[in-house]
Amino acid sequence: MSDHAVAHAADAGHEHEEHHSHGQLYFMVFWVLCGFTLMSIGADYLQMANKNILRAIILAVATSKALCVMLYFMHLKFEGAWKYLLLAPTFILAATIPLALVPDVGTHYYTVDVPQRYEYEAQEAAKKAGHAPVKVEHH
Amino acid sequence: MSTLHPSIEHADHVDHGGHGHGHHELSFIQKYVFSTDHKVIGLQFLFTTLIMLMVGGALALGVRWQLARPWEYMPIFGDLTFASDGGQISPEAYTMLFTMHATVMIFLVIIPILAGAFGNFLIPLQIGADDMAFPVLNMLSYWFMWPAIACFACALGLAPNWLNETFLQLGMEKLVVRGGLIAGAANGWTSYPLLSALEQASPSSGAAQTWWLIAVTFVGVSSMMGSVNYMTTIINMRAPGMTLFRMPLTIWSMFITAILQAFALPVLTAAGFMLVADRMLGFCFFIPSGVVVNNAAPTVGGGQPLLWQHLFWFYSHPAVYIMLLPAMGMVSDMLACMCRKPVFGYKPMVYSMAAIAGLGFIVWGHHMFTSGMNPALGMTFMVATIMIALPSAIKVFNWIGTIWGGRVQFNTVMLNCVAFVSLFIVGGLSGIFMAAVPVDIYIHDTYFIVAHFHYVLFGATLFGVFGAIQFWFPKMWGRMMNETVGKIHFVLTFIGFNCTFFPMHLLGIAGMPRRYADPYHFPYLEHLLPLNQFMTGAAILMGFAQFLLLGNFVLSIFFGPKCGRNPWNANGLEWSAPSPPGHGNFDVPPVVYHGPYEYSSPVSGDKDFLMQTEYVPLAQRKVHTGH
Amino acid sequence: MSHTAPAPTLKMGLPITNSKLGMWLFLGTEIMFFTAFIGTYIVLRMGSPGWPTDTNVTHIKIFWGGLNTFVLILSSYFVVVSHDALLCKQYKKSWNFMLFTLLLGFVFLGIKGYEYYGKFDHDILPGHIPESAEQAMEKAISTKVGLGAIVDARLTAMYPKQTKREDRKSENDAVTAKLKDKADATAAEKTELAAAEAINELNNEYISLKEHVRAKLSLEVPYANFDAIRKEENSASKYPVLTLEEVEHKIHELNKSKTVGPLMGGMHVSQPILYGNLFASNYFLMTGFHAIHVIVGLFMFALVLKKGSKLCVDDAYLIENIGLYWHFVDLVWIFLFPLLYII
Amino acid sequence: MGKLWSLFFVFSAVIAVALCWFAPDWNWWFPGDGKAHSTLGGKIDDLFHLILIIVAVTFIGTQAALGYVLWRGATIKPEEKALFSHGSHSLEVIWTIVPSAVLLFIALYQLDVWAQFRIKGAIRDSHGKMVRPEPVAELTARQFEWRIRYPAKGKPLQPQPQPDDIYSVNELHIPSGRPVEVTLRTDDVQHAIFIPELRIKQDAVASLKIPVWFDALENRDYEMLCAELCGWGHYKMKAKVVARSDADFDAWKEQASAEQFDDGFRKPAEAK
Ligand code: HEA
Ligand code: HEA
Ligand code: CUA
Ligand SMILES: [Cu+2]
Repeated sequence: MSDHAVAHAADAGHEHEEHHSHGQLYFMVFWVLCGFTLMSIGADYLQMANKNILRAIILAVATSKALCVMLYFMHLKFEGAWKYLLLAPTFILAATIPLALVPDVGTHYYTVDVPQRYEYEAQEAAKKAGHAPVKVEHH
Repeated sequence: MSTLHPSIEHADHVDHGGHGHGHHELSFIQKYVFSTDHKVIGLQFLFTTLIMLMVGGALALGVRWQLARPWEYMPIFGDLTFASDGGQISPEAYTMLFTMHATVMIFLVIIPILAGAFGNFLIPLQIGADDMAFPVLNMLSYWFMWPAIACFACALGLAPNWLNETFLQLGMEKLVVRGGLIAGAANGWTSYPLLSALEQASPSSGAAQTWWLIAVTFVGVSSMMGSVNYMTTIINMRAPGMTLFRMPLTIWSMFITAILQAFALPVLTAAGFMLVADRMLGFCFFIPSGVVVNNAAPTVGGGQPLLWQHLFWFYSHPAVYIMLLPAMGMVSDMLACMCRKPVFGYKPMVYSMAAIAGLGFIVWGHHMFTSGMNPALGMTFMVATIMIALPSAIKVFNWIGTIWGGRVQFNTVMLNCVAFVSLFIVGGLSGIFMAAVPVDIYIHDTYFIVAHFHYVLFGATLFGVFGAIQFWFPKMWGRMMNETVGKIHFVLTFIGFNCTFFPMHLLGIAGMPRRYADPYHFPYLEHLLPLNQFMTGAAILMGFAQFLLLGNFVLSIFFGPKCGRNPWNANGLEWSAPSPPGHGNFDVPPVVYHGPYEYSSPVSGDKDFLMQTEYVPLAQRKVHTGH
Repeated sequence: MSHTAPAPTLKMGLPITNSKLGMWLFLGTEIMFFTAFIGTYIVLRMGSPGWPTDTNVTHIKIFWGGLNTFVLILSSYFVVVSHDALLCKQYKKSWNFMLFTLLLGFVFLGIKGYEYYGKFDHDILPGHIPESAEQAMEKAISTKVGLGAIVDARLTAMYPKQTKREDRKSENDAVTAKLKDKADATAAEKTELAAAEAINELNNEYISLKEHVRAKLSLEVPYANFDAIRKEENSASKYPVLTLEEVEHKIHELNKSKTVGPLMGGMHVSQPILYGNLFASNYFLMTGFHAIHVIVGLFMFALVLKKGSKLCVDDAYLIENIGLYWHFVDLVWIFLFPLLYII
Repeated sequence: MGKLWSLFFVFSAVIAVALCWFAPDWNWWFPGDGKAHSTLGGKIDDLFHLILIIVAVTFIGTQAALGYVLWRGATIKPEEKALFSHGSHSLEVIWTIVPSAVLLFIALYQLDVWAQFRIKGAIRDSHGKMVRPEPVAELTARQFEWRIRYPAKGKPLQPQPQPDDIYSVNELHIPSGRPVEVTLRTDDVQHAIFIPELRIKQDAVASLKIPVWFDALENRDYEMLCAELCGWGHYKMKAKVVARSDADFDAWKEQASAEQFDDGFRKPAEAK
C-alpha cells in the first residue's frame, strides 16, 4: 500500500533505474565465509594446549564471519547512518546481559553447595593424585 | 536523530484519506471485530482492559477481605468460589488471589491500556498518518491478547472441561488444570523458581503455573508486534513538517516505551520458555541438583535460581517504566492544554524520558538486593537506581513549571493530572528509601514496597489514564463525558486510594511482610488489624467508585453532549480531524508548522491556542521573536 | 475532497521502506531474544566447573555442525543471488535460486534431525543424564529407562491381560511351574517355557542388581547373604563397595548371555556426565529455537515461490526482507556453531 | 472552585505529613520499642531517618509548589492570558544539579553500611573497631520450617554435619552482645530470614550457602519470619531468635546436647 509508494520514491534513483549486479561481490564474500568456516574447524583439529587461545581465535573468526554477512549480504555497508542508531544500542544491551550476569551466575561470590561441586572436586583430587582420568567409553 | 533528511516524495496520501483503500463496503466483522483500523483496535484494547480492570480489582478486594477478616466467611465472592470451604479463603487461594491480581493488573490492564489502547488510538492521529505502518500486524497484536487472556483464565484455574479432556487424551497431563478456581497459579507475579519450577513445591498451582507462563509468552508476542509497529510508524510516517522535536510528548513517550518493550520483552519471553521447559520437559536452567521438595527424590540439574531473577527483572524493571512513561507523556499534553500554556522545558522532558529509559535498563538488580546477589553488583545497581530519580525529578519540576502562570481549567482532566503528579511524587520518593540498599534490607518484601508500587502504578499511571479517557473521549466518540460524575469519581477514587495505600507505608515500617495470608498470628503485628480493616473499607469504596467511571463512559457514548472537532481548543493534529475520525483519519492531509504546545502565543491573536496545522504568515510571526 | 494532482510534499523519516525498517527493528528484538539464550549458556557454563567438553561424551558431531554451517552460508548466498537477479530482471534465475535456498533449508533440518537422533539414541536428554556413578547405577536399574524397564516391558508383552506388575510376575511363575512338569510339552509350549524361564532369570538378575545398588555393596557379595549382613552392626564399612565398572560388566555379561541376552535389547549403561543435563538443556533450547526460525524461513520462501512466473521487480522488497531474516538465522548459527560445537 | 481544588490537594499532603508525624505515637512505626537491637540495624535506622528528612523536605516542597501554582492558576485575572513561556534554561540547570548532588550524596553515604553488611565480613562496633563475627549455626530453611544446626560446645562450626552437632527447629539460639555469623541454606525453594527488630533480611537460595552477620544487643527473644514467598505456608514460618549471654548460651548447648543424645535409659539430668 503506501509502503510501496514510499519505497518507490525512496529508492528511486539508485535501485530502479539500471541495476548493476553485485553478483561478483557476493560470490567473493561467499568464498571468504567458507574459508572462515574451515578455519574454525581446522583450529579445533589443531588440539591446542591452551584452550583460551583456541576460544579467542574461534570467536574472532565467528565475529568476522558475522561481519561479512551483515556488511555485504545484509547490505549494511550500503545503508545510511540509521544503522548505527539501531544497532549500537542493540549490541550494547545485548552485551549487558551476559556481562552483568558474569559476577553473579558466571562466577560465585558465595559458596556453591551442590553435588556437582563435590563430584568435581573429587575428580580433580583424583587427577592430582595421579590416578588415570576416568576413562569414558564411546558407544 | 540527525540522520533524518527529508526527501521529496509524490505522496498519495490524498488517495487514502476517506477512500478506505478502495474497500467501499466493509462487513460488520471487518469493521468492528477484525478491523485493521488503528482507532478501532485502540478502542478494542480500551474496552478489554477496562473489563480486566474490574477483574483485577475484584481479585484485589478478595486480598483485602482476607487481610481485614482473616479466615472468615467472605460475602458473594466466597459463596461463588470457595463454597466448598464454607466461603472462606484458604492460604493457597490467598496466594493465588494476589498473584493473579498483579498479573491481570500488569499484563492485561496497565501495559495494554497505555501502549495498546492509547498508543494505537493516538499515534497515527497525533503524527498525522492515515494508519499504522502495518495495519494487519496491528490487528494481530490485539488478537494475540485473547489467547493470552484465555491462558490467564486457565492460570486462574478456570480451564474448561473439554480442554482438560483434550489434553488428557493427548497424553499431556502437565497441562490439565485440576481443582477449579482455588487452584490458580500461586507463585507471585514474579514466579521465582524453584517454587514455580518444581510442581511439588507448589502443588496447588499445578498446570496453572504452566499456563501462566504460556500466557506471558502470548502477551510478549502481542507487545512485540505492537512495539515494532509503533516504532516504524513514528519514525517513518509522520506528516510533512512533523519533525522529531515537534512531536507531542505523548508520541515521544510512546516511542520510548516501544523501544523499551522491543528490547526488554524478548528476554522475558526467552526466560519464560526456559521455565516452561524446566517445568514440563526436564530441563534444568533454574533447578540446581540435590533439591529435596516435600521429601521427593532429589532433583538432578545444574541450573541456578538467581538466573531467573536476573532475566525476569531485566524485563520487569524496564516494564515498570513501560507502565509509566506513556502516562507521563499524556499528562504533559493534558496539563499544557488545561493550563493554556506551553509545556515547560519540552526538550528536557524528552531527554529525561530517554534517560529514564536508558538508566531503566541497568537498575534491575534493585529488586534483588537481599536475594544473594553478588554484593559488588548490588552496589552498582544501587547507584544507578538512585540516579534514575534525577530524570524523574526533572519531569516533576517541569510539570509544576507548566502549571505555573497558567490559566488553569479545573475540570476532571486537570484534576486527574494533578493527582498524577502529586501521587507520583509520593511513589517515587518511597522508591528512594528502597534504592538505598541498607534500608531495603529492612524494607524489602514488606508493605512499604506494596505502597510504593501502588502509588506509582495506580496513583500515577491509572489517574493519568482516567484523565486521558476523559480528554480523548470526544475524539473517540464525538461526544463529551459528564463533568460532574467525572469529578465525583475523581474525589472518591482519590480519597479511597490514599486511605487504602498511604497507611501501607506505615505497615511496612512496622515490619508487616507482604504476601502473608495471615500476618496477625505474629504478636508484633496484631495491633495492625484495625488499620488494615480501615484500609479494606477504603478499598471497597474505591472499588465501587469505579462503577461511576464505567457508567459515565458507557452512557456518554450514547447520551453525552455532541462536540465538534476541537472541544478543548487544543493544538495537536488529532484535533484537526473529524470527531470521530473516519477511516484514513484526516480529510485534508495535515501539514505541520509548529510544535504542539503553542498555547497563549502572542502570534495567535485573540485565540489562546495555535493548532499545529495552522500557518502563521511570516510577518505575524515576527511580532514575537521568542519562538 | 478533490483529486488534485498530487503535490510534492516532504517525506519525513528514514529513506527506507516501512517494511525494511520494521524488519530491522524486528531483528533487533530477535537479537535480544537469542542473547538471552546465548548469554545464559555462556554464564551457566562459566559457573559450572567440569562442564563436559569431550565430544565423545556429549556426542557432538563437529563435522555435521560444520557441514550445516556451510549449508546455511550457501543458502544465504543463494538468497542474495536471488535478490540480485530479481533486480536485474532475471526472474527465472531469481525463482530458481529461491528454490535452491528452500531446499538447502530442508537439508539443514535433515542434518539437524540426524544429530538430534544421535542424542536421543544415546539418551543425551535433559533430565535423563546421570551426573555421578551412583546416579548412573540408579539409572541402570531404573524402571523407566533401565533394567527394570526392560523386565517390565518383557513381562507386559507376554502377559498383556494383567495390569499389575506383581500379577504378571506370578502369572509367569505359574506358567513356568505348569509347563515344567509337563512331560509331553509341544514345541510351542517348550519355547514358551524357555521364554518364561528367561524372563524369570532376568528378573532375578534385576532384583539382585537392584538390591546391590541400593545397599551399595559389591557384586562379589552374594545377594543371598544380604539378610545376614543387614543384621550386622556397621556392616557398611566391612564389605567392598559397588562400583560402576562392576555394573557395566554385569550388564555386558547379561547382553552376551545366551538365555537373557536377546531380551536385553542391547541395553548399555549410561556414563555419568558432570553437568550433562545442563549441557543438554542449553543445547536443545538453542538449537531448537534456531530450528524453529529455520522452519519459519522456509514458509517465507514458499510464499515467494508460490508467485511463480508472477515474480517481478516489485517483489524485490519482499525478497530483501526475507533475505534479511534468513541472514539473521544464519548469523545465529554462525555463533551457535563455535559456541556449542567447538569451544 | 479552583481555589478549593488547590486546597484539596494541599490538604491531602498535610494529612499525609501529619499521619507520619503521629504514627510513632500510635505504634504504627518500627516494631517493638522502635529501636533497632543490633549495631547494623541502628545504622539502617539512621540512614532511614536521614532519607526521611530529605524526602520530607522534597515532599513538602514539591506539594507546596504544586498547591501554589494551582492557586495562582485559579486566581488569574479574567482579562489575562496565560504566561507564554517555553521554559527556563537556568531553572533547568538548577533543578538538575541540586537533586543530583543530593542523590549522589545518598548513594555514596550508604556504601559503607552495605559493605559492612555483605562485603567486609566484619562489623564496626561502638568503638569503631572492626569485629569479625563468629560462625555459630547453620540455618536450613524448608517448607515450612527452619532447621538449625550448631556445633557442639567449644567446637567450631564445620561445613558438613558432624556426629555431635546439636539441632533445633524454629528456634535460633545465639550469643548476644557480639557479632555472630549464621550460614543460610535451603533444602527446597527460596526462603528468607527476616528478624524485624534486628533489621536483618536475607534470602536463602538453593545451591548457595550464604553467611549473614549480625549481633543482638539484648538478652531476649526476637521474632523471626520468612520474607520470601515459598508456597502456601509462607505466612506461617514462624520462629524466634533466642539471644542470651555467653554463659546462658553455653548452658543451653549442654542441655540441648544432653537431650538430643539421651538414649532413653537415663534421665536427661543424669546424662550429664
Ligand atoms: C510504574 C511503576 C514504577 C515506577 C515508576 C517505579 C519507580 C521507582 N522504583 Fe519501583 N517498583 C515498582 C514499580 C515502579 N517503580 C514495582 C511494581 C515494584 C515491586 C515489584 C515486586 O516486587 O512485586 C517496585 C519495586 C522497587 C524496588 C524493589 C524493592 C524491593 O523489592 O525490595 C526498588 C528498589 O530500589 C524500587 C525503586 C524505584 C525507584 C528509585 C524509582 C524511581 O524511578 C522513582 C523516581 C521518582 C522520584 C524520586 C520522585 C520525583 C522526584 C522528585 C520530586 C525530586 C527529587 C527527589 C529527591 C532529591 C530524593 N522499586
Ligand atoms: C496496576 C497495577 C495494580 C493495581 C491497579 C492494583 C490495585 C489494587 N491493589 Fe494491588 N498489586 C499489584 C498491582 C496493582 N494493584 C501488584 C503488582 C502486586 C504484587 C503482587 C505480588 O506480590 O505478587 C499487588 C499486590 C497487592 C496487595 C498485596 C498482597 C500481598 O502482598 O499479600 C494488596 C493488598 O492490599 C493489593 C491491593 C490492591 C487494591 C485494594 C487495589 C485497588 O486499587 C483496586 C480497586 C478496584 C478497582 C480499580 C476495580 C473496581 C472493581 C469493581 C468495580 C468490581 C467490584 C466487584 C465485586 C465487589 C465483586 N494489591
Ligand atoms: Cu519460607 Cu516464605
Ligand atoms: Cu524496579
